[in-house]
Amino acid sequence: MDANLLSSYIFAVVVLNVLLGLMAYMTYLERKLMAAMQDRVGPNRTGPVGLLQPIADGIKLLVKEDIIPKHADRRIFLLAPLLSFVLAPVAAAVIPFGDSITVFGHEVNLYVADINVAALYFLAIGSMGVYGIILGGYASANRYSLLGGLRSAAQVISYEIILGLSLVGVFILSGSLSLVEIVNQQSETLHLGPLQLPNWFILSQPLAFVIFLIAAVAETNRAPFDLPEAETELIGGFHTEYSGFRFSFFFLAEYISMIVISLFGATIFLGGTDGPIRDGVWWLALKAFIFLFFYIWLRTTVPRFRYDQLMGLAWKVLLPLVLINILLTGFIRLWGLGML
Amino acid sequence: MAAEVLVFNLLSGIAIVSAAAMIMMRNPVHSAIALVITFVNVAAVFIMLRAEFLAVVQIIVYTGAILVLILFVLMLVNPDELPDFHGARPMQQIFGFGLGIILLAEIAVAILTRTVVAEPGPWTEDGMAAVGGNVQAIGQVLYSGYVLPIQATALVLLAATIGALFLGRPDEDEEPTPSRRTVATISLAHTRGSDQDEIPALSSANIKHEAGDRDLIMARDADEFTSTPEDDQKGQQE
Amino acid sequence: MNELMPEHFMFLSAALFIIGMVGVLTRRNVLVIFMCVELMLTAVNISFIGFAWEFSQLTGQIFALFIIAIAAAEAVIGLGIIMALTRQRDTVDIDEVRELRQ
Amino acid sequence: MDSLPILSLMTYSPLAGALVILLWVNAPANAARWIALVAASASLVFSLIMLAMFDRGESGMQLTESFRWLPDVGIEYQLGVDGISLPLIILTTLLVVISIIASWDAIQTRVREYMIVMLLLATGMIGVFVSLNLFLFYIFWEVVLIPMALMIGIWGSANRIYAAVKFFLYTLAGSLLMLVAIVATYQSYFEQTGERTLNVLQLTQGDYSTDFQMWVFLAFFLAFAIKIPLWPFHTWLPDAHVEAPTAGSVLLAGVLLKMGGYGLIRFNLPMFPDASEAFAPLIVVLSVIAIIYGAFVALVQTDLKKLVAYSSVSHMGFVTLGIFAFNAQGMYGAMIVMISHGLVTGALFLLVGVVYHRAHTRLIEKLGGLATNMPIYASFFGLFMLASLGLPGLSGFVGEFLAILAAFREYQLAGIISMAVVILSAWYMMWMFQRVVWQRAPGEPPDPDDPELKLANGDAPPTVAGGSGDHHEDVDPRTLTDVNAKEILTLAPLAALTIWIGVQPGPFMDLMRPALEALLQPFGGTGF
Amino acid sequence: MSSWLFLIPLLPLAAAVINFLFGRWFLQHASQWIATLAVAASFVLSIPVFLQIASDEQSISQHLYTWIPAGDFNIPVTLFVDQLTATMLLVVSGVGLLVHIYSIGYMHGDPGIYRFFSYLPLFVFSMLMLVLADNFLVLFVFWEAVGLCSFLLIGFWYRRRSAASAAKKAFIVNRVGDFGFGIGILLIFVTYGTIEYAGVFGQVGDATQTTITVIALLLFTGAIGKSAQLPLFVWLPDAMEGPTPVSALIHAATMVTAGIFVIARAYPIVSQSADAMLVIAIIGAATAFIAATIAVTQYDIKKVVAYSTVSQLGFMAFALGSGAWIAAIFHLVTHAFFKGLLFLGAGSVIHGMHEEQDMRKMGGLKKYMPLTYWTFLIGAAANAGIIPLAGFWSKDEIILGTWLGDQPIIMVVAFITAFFTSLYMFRAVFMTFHGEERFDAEQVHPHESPRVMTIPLVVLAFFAVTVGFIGFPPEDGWFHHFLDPVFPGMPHPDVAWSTIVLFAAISTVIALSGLYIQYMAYVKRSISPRGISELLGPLYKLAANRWYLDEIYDVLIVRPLVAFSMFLWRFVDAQVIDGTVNGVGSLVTYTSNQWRRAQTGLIANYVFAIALGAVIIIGAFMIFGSNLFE
Repeated sequence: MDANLLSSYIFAVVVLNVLLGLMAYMTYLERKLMAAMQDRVGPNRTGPVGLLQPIADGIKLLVKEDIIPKHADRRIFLLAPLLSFVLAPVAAAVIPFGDSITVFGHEVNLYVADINVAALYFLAIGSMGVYGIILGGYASANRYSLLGGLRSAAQVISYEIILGLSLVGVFILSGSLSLVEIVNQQSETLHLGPLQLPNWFILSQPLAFVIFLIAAVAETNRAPFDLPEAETELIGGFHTEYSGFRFSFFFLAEYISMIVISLFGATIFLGGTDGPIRDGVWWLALKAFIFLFFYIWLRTTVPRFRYDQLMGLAWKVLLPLVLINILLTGFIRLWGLGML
Repeated sequence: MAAEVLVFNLLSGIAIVSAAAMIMMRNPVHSAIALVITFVNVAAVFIMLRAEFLAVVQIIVYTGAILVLILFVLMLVNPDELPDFHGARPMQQIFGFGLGIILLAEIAVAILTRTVVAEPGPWTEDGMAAVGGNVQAIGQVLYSGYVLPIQATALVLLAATIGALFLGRPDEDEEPTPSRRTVATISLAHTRGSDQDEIPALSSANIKHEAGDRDLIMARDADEFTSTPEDDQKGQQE
Repeated sequence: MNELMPEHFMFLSAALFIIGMVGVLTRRNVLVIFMCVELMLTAVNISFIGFAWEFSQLTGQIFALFIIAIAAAEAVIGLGIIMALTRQRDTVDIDEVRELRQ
Repeated sequence: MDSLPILSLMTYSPLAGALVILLWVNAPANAARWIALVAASASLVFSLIMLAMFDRGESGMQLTESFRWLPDVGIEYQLGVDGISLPLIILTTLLVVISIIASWDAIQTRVREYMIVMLLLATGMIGVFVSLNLFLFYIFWEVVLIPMALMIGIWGSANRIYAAVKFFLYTLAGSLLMLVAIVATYQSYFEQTGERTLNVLQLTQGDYSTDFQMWVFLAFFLAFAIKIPLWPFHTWLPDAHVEAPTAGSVLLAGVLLKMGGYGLIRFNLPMFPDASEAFAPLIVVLSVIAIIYGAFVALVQTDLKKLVAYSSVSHMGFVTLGIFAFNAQGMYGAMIVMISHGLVTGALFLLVGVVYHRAHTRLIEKLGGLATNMPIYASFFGLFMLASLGLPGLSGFVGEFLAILAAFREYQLAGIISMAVVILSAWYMMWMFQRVVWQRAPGEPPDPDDPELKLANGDAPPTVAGGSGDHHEDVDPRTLTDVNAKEILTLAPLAALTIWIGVQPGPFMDLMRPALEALLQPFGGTGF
Repeated sequence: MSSWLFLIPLLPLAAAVINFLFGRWFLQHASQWIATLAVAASFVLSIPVFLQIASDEQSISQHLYTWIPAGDFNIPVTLFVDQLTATMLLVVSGVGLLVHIYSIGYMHGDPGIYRFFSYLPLFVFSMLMLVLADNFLVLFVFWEAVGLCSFLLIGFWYRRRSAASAAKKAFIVNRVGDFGFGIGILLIFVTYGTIEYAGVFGQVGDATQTTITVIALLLFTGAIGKSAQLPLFVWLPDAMEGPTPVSALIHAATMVTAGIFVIARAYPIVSQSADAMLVIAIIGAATAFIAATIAVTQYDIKKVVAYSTVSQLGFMAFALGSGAWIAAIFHLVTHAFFKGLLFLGAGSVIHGMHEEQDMRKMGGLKKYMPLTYWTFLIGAAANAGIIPLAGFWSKDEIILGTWLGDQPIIMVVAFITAFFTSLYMFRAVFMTFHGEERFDAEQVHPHESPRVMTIPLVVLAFFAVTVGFIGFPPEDGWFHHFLDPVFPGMPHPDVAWSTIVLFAAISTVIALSGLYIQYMAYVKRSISPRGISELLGPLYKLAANRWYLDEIYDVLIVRPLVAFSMFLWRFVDAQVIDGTVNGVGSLVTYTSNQWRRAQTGLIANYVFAIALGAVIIIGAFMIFGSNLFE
């Protein structure tokens, strides 16, 4: 076990815990912000401003009776939530939280792993996440959960493609898939006449950013795209039969993946840890928070898509746009390199 | 460096065991899951063989899309109703296994007694690193010598999508052959007011006859329950 | 046995291929057969990439890439057919589908 | 290379006619007939011009045309004509014109298609005789098949489909073998000289090993033997003839059979001399069998057309007999038999057609006493019947006698046996002539002053044998009208030619002499 | 002279063609005059030819054109006249002319008269060309042409079944003879390289003795067919179906003698081989005897005369066979006249009796047609060989010739046949003209024939009497010297005057005894022919039924051949050849049906098949293809 493997292992544990903590308070933050937006107070009983609410929820879920439906396929019923919950944080392994710092004499770089296909790794993990949903829906032997599971799977797959393609524009410009490289690329400044603009990809790839945003929201079954869990029609979608501790897995998995995809978006489009004064992980946190705020904001304002609209949007609107974007970026890049 | 071999053997062991499990499982969903495990392990093997890009693609395309589709169809066919016909006729099974073993023996012999003819090419490990990694290397090779195959693959994919569209749409006029029971077709992707008129209206007699052994749940498309503005006007005019 | 030998991936590929073949031969459920076919294709991919690794050439990998693309297309069509089949015949037992016989 | 591509004009004028009819979609029947006639007579006129331009003395190919088609594979569009093919071409063009006139009012259903098929057939046939390139030859060889099969299949009588299919498959099977042989020759010639060509003149130069020659000769021979038809392969001919319409039979007998003989002379002999000599005895035996077998079977036929068909099997036996005797008389004999058989059997089929058109039956026992009301018909019938049985002074005798003489010079026994056909042919022809043309029809009452009536014991005259008893069935010759002007127009030229060749075959032989001399060079040129 | 020689044959041909083409619509009866004039012209033209040949003994020839220029088989058509041809020219055109004149009367009123008068000159043309030919092939051509004309003329009344089948029979039997003749010609060409008389006769000796004999015999087979010798004479009696003038011209005077003419023409070849001559003699004698015996039993007047012709031809044949060449030709000439006379006489009797030919329905016609009676009697007497008449000289000389050619048996048979000849001749005369009238008077009114028919009878009768004297002193008459150059190298035996007188006496006695017997039988009724016939019993029945030859041929040849061809057609053609062809077809369909069962429809089976195939291929490759086992 050589040195940097150990250090990256430790750093991974650190990241995991940070994520879990953030995830917990993310629920609280969401309910607080939504309440604010809806001109109401939000949880304030537990703890000074309701700060202990997440812990309370957690304990509640743990204590609740854990029912397994009779006809359910027991093993898969248990496996499904685990699968989703495990996969969500794993995606964060590639996100660079900074370049490298030295701790106790060991030089520790602030990213779990910098693999050549980092972005694609992220997509891969995202696509594996689908299994959690499907198997959950299937295992609970309940029509509605099955339909919910299938619907959300279809949605995730469609938007995953859009997500992937939207990143292609960035890859063309950056020339590499590894996030570290992308962040470094974005650190130079761009002198447009008097204006000094950070060379973030949001500026050179605005359309890609918008599509990425939509796809990200849909990917995590959040806000306008949360049809599967839609109470009115499918009674909570695939996790209808789940209760207690297993339900929390699904619920938390959703929030972790939301955080992770915001981090990912920030690194790709908003320059990650790069900031006007001193680069650091706090810039990354700030940008991620912007994303998260956008999520919550969306949840309170935009009405739910109907399923066919949702799919239609993906295949008939976003896909062509993203392809055009790739085409344009390709031409620009070629023009830029003078090869045209 | 024994670790590498160890890991490899571990991965391939899991892969082989889960593959075997796949064909042994009674419930197709279980075998699908076994297959997922196999594919993940195979992806890991790819990484070990310095083919990161392909590993990821394997995960995204195979496990992420194809298997999911298979699970889709599996579920659409009312999984709990799948008749338990695990194995085919006994004769077939014996022949199948026998043939498998013979083929294995043959390939084993071939592997063990192979004589290497080709000489190693340029893309060694550091060769790839020099270019910037496996993805860049593949990109260079792919777009230098294989432009035509790419066009061809593009065409194949186009044809496949059109085919899927065509196959996916249930034929309006074709009367489903009366079989043991009528299947509820769940139309997942129909926009409002699509021209697909739903399953022929089931007359009461029809339902009685069909409903015989179990409760029949007919899922309708949204149109039937939600009346569109035009329908209302039409309703008023009649 | 401390070096990663080509025989390793070859045996892996062979094993998976044989299992896939046996699956196709013995199972009666169309979907399982379909999965076995996908398995066989992956087995082939393994050997391609293995040889690419052994002879450090990329053609193997490129080929595997194409195979995956085509496999995806094939899967789509296969499933489409199976969907149509089940809709019309309401069974996935391959033995019942005997129209080809006059 | 002449300025005027006379050969192509001649070959493709019928095709042009066919196209015109094809394009003029709803052409009235008569228009189709006239166009066909014009096209056919154009090709006849061209062939006569060709005859005029033909230089008697020169033995090689004349009026050649060549056009580079697929040069690197050796396939060129080459046409040429020499002493051997010239008479056959003129025979073809003449018979085509005659058959078109003959089917003027015989064919009433689907006249347009009929004329198109006829003209296609004409182009195919002329093409076969004119092409010098094996590839082109093979194309025309196959092109001929289709229209003829159609003609038999569509406008034929009772079980025409069987006949058409049988005809097609028989010839096709043979020609497939030939194709293999062509490729083999092409390949071996290429190996020898390194030059890729399918031109017959060059291929004949190649010296092929004897055992190679053996099987390639056999392959070619089989294809032509089926066409001739030689004895064991002849069973398609009677069926084809019985079912084919009149004009079809005329062309089938008049020209298609000659393609076999022409093929032997043009390809088998020059290209594979050793194999020819090796197989000669076998083929002579087969020809003798064909001659005798054909004659014997013709004896017991009840259907007129079948009788004439078997008689042509017998006559065509002389062709192979003459060819494989490898001497001058044999070649002359074979060529003249081919020409005279074309004329005579063509005419006989026309005559049978005339009767069939009026009496709607071809059964000999149903017919009788045609001479009473159809004197001109009877005299024509008599003339051609005599020519067919080889009466000296008519074309049949010249060819047959020369062929028998040639056979006698090489194989005495074959000569003697084939001479026996003189008796047999007289027998079956006379027997038919007596029952059909002379004797009273079965249904007819005897003449009052018939001495037979005054038999010693005064009993009624013996009713004529053969009558099927129910007299209303039989044909009452009194109702039959004599041949009209159109039919005479078809028969007269044939009669004139038959007599001319019979009385003075000289000019025809001079036409062929140089080509035949060149042909027989490798065989020692005996008999010149 | 040699420039217009071709006119002799051309004129009758022209007449024939004109009558045939324009006869039916324009010429009708006028056709008879065209024909007769044409034949008369050719007769007139042949007289100066005869005289010139007789005077300077040089043969004339005229080349017309080359017929078949087939390499070394080159056949020119040239007319060649020597003494033999000259005599034949005169005989053919002379008798032809008389028959034409006679036919004008006989055929009067027949609707097909134009056809008759186109076939008759056509026959004369062919016969003239036959005798004028200078090579065997041209001879063969007109040999068959003559056969054709006899076919057309026998079958003149084609509506009658018997006439049609008789014509067919005649032609086919002739063709059998031509078969032999054809092979003879082939053999000549093969052995001598040419078929012109001059060419062949010049080098006869070169070939081996057996080939010469074979050639001679083959030529004789032709003669057997044409001149109705033993096996093939069956067609002549049936040929009586044709009109009588036809029989007179063709079946008495000219065509049937063609066979004898050919043997005479081929003298150099035939004379070289003794055993060929022997065969000819034997067949000739046998024919003569058999025909004579049959003739005695016939009741149809034309049949009697027909068999008499066959018998006389037998005489000529065995004359040639035993070396009496000139005697045979002399008998040929005399026979042409008195046999023509007999036929025309019979014709006029039939004409008078309104187509009645059965002698049993005649009798006592002497007083109704005296002229016919006397001319018929002269003819009968000449045929029987009564002293002053032509028949006596030629027949007696033949019998003498056999004696000189040391053929004693033939001579005895000749004497017996001569006796039978006088028997049937005088039987015919007495039955028709003497005795009581055996016909019912109201229906049948016998009358003398018109002058146009009786004149030829008288002319012929005159010749029947006088022509004998051209060969008067037997063996060295004028005729013998005239024909000598035709038969070079023929031995001239000097015969003692006494033997000549002796033979003359014997034959006269025989002839007169025949006369006396028939006179007693039919006029005096003292001998009853019925008694004799019962006495002879089976022999008589044998002769009456024409020695059952027709039935024998039918059973031995015709029926088996027809059965054989039926077998060939039904079995070989239909079953064997077609059987195999259709067999192959059905075999293919059968096997393909079996293979169809391999398609089970179960996808599992197909997959299994694929897998199996893969395994096999890999195995095979590894075993054979790879370097595994080296």
